[in-house]
Amino acid sequence: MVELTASAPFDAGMERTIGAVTLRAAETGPVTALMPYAGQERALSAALERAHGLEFPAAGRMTSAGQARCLWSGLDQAMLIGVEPDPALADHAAVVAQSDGWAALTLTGDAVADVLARLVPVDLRPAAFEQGASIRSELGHMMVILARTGPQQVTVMGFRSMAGTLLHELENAMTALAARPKG
Amino acid sequence: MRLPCPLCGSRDHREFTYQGAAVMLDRPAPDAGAEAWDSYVHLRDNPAGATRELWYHGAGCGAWLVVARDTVTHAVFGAELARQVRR
Amino acid sequence: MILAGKGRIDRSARLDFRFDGRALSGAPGDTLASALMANGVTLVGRSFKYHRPRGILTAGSEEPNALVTVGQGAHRAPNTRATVQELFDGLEAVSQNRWPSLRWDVLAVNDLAAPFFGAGFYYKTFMWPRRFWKAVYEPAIRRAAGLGALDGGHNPDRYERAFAFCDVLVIGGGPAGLMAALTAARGGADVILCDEAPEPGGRLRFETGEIDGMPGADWAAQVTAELRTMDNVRLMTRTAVTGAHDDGTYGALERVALHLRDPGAAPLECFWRIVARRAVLAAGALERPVAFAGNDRPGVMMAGALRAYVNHWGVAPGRRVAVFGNGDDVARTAHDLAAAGLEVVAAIDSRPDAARGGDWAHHPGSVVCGTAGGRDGLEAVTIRKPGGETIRLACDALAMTGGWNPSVHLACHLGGRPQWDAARAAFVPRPGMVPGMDAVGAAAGDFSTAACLAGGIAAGNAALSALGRAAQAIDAPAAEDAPYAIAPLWSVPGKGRAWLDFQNDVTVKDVLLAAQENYASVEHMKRYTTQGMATDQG
Amino acid sequence: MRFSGWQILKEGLTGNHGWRPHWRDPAPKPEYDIVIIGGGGHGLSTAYYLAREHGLTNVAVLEKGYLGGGNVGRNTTIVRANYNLPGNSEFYSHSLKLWEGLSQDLNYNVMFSQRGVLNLFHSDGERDYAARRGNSMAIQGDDAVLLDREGVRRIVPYLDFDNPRYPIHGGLLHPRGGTARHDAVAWGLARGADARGVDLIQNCEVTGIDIDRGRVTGVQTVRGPIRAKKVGIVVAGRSGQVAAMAGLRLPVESHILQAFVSEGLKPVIHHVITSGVGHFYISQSDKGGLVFGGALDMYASYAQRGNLPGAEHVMEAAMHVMPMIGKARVLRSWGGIMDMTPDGSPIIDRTPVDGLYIDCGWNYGGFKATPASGFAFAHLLATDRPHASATRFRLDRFRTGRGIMDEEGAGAQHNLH
Repeated sequence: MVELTASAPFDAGMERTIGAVTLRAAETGPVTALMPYAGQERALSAALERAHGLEFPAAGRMTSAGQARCLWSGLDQAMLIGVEPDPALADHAAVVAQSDGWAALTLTGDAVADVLARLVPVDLRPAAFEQGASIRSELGHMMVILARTGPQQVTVMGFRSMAGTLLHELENAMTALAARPKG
Repeated sequence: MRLPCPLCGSRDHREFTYQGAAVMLDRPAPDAGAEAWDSYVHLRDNPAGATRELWYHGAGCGAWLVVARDTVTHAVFGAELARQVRR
Repeated sequence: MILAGKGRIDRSARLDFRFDGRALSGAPGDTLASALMANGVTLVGRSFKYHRPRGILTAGSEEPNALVTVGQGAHRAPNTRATVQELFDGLEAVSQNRWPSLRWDVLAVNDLAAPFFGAGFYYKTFMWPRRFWKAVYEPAIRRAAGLGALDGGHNPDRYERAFAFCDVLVIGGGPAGLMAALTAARGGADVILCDEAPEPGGRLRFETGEIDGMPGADWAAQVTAELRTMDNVRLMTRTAVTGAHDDGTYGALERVALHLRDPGAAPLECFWRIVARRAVLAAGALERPVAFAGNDRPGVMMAGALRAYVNHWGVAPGRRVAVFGNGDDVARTAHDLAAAGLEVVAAIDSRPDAARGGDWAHHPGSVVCGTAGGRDGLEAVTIRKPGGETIRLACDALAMTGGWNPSVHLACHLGGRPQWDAARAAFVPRPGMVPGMDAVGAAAGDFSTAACLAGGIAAGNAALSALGRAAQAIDAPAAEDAPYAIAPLWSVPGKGRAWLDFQNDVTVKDVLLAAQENYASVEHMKRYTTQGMATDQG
Repeated sequence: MRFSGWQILKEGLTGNHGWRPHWRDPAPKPEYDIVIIGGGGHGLSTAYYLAREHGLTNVAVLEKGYLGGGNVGRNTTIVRANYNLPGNSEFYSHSLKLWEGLSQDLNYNVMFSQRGVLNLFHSDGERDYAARRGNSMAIQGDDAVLLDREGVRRIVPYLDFDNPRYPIHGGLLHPRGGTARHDAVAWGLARGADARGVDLIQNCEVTGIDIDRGRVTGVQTVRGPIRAKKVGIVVAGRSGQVAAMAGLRLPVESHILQAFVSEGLKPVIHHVITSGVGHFYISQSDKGGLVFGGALDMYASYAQRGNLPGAEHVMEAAMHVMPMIGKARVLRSWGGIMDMTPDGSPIIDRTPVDGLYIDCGWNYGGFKATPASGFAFAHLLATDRPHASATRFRLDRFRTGRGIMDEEGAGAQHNLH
């Protein structure tokens, strides 16, 4: 039987600093889509609370507890990240393992918003995209989840199959921004 | 244009896909007859003015929306989740 | 020529550049146009249809004549406005639409055949024999088309797009825009101020008037400095707002590195999509030419442009200058030119009651009805006095002013039509043409500096209150508040061709011919004559 | 007055005082045999061919704005006969033949330029389709040449043949296709119709259609009622509203198609070049502007203007296919209103109201049809029988399912063409 070797979307420990932004490969741990069945939203949230200590997030929000985070990712959908899902969640929601489907990066630094402004058509000013926000939009032509994970830090999750393009787009934007004439 | 997604807030229409007049939600019964089905599939009021349309927020939350809009001024009056419009 | 000791740029440092292979030099802060003027270059291009010699007409992005190709190989950019291109060391520019050279252009022969090349002549001929259209006529027409040329190679340069969001977008950083931005910013709104120039200030950079007792340019620099310190303000210079789209979305083109010899990894330009809850249109106004015979000759310039070259850049197209127009800008221009040490040979004002503005030859109730000179420029103008007698006056340059047109373009992008204001003899925006956008200052037809400043404060406060924020009590700075005195003067009757649209080579005769042939609807007129369809929009 | 080089010479030498109006501005008469609603390209063409082919001159064209102000004044001027399906093939083939004699016929140079239309393909699958389409064209009697990559490179070397997104595998060249000066087409047809006695009435908006016992009797206008034995609706972009005046619902949804023109440049593009998958097409006008466009804005609109995402999509495609265009500046953009039908093909037919006829549904391709549409509609109005070139453009084909001409095989969808 063929031995399959898992390969990460980015080189382990990848880190690039260009101008005022540092780009790092993010370790997500397990990624699980939770899609509550009709009428089961509250029950799912309660089950999440019991099992992992966090609630099912409201639209545009993220919840977290310890290693576990739950990122809203669309209509009736959130991504549970960092922990293996408790089997009891499946009583209230479709629970789908997606660990191999996603690639995540974090952007840190003063110019994070300026870099993302090159690629994402959404208002990412602090008042509109505050700490704890998790939104869905496009980055270039790719669909992504964007989560504000720190005052000057944003986590970007894109599809695993597009990881190279995601990295390329971000590096391109960072390079062009850093090369701008000052003043 | 910007569409007010009930879940994601105000977003550029580049994130959405237009589908057509919201009459598509009122599917005739299978035995409603050729006239009703012709009307449903092919004929359109095509108003120059206020209209209601289906848009899909494909690069956002993935919801189908019913958007109220003016086809002459491009003014957008509001948007609701299509599943709530259809009960 | 350089006016020693005049102007606001420092000419002690030197930048080398080339025009049509000729080695020339200018100074930091020069545009290519001001640098050419500093070097005494008057002939910079050939016109589209008649290959007429053309010089610099304006000092801004509205320039119809001074279009050149900048750069080399696949980097080269045709139809670059010399009046916008900032000078850098090593810049290479060449003139366009001429062969074999700018001075000796074979197709200048077209000018002699002008009576046969009136509006729409090509619709009436070139039909026989049928196969000649493809084999002979069209290839000949096509060879004559266009101004600059693309290189044909793949464009190797880097460009960028970006999104921005704000509470208030201020379009234009003249006195009205600066005050609107300052007011809105002090009220706590997120403000973006876009100005197409390298520094805000608008006309304040080019005029001699004072604000609060200091030169207008210094006042603009001071307000700009204050705006730069504010976290809620983004100042976007070299950025022209190009489009008003639905729901408060605006397109804007930023010239990021077009003023640099080596942009490195920086984009040459960035196209911004700016989403604003409110917008203030403070785009100023454009000066109108007067249509008189030979008004396209090199050396004939817009009066406001000439003031800009003298006051800001310290250069002039000649020593002896005449001024012609229909309003108080005639005296203002003559005053500035005289103060810079130029000889004002005549101030020609079409208004019979025009006041004498200073110590120069004063010709009230008179018009310029002709120009004379060679391809390198103006040698004399002919003045028609009120009684009908004409006098010929030797001069190197003529400043003309036909009044000002508010820059209403963005206000019209959603299909709204501006309204005619007879007192100002111009179209002004109507309220609500673009939802959420207010026009202010010269863009709204308020031409005095004081009215621009007050209007800017009012627009800033209107934006604040629309955003649910408290209005700011800001006193308008003290400034000139002269009434806008003008008597309409669209064209000077007489023999010879008078240009209405310099870039598309459309004359008064073309428009009259179109009307004669019943292309009377303004759209028919425009399309039949191509009047107003070039980059300068006529 | 007949236009000619001699006339230009004579007038030029005598001060150009002799040129006469190209059309009159008549007051509307109380009654006409035929009233045509819409003074755009197709309406003027209908009037011209009614007079020329059928001798019917007691005809009025009612235009709410100025002549030629509809889509004939807001397009990208492309003329071609490269259709694949019976119904469309013979119609556009006929249209191209009319184009080839139009300037001489009208005595007005519409600058029809047969510079060749080159459809690029970017994959093997697309090549197969191009070959099939070329064969259909040849069978119809039109011309088509299948070019491989090197063949394309020889005539348009400036394209990016190795673009990772749209690599160029070859192209289908249609040498007789090309462009025409769009405004001149409207003006030449107007002059031709006027000279034959047709009344062209501008600033005359139709506000109602009078129907008595199932038969049309005339129209109401802002300049008063006008009686008519027959009424033809030719108002692309407002088809739904005018048809609604007669109580009709149409299989039409109106969309925006943006287009752009660059500043004047020396001749560099000598063909019409299109990239279907890239949503990009371009030609260079005789004046020097690069005229280009792409896909619909993809939402219903009557605003005659596009939005930024649509414009950006076109510019992106342009940079992929033809990277030199990055050094050209956009001078102007505009938007036409497209009558989108579920199969992407037009309608020229009687309506359920006696004496009321309609010509609509030209999707994004009405310009090239201008002569043939008017020719066929005039034939229908004059004889009550469809012209042989336009027998399949039936209003009821979606209900009956017979004769649908879906060139793209996309199925009934108003916005997928």
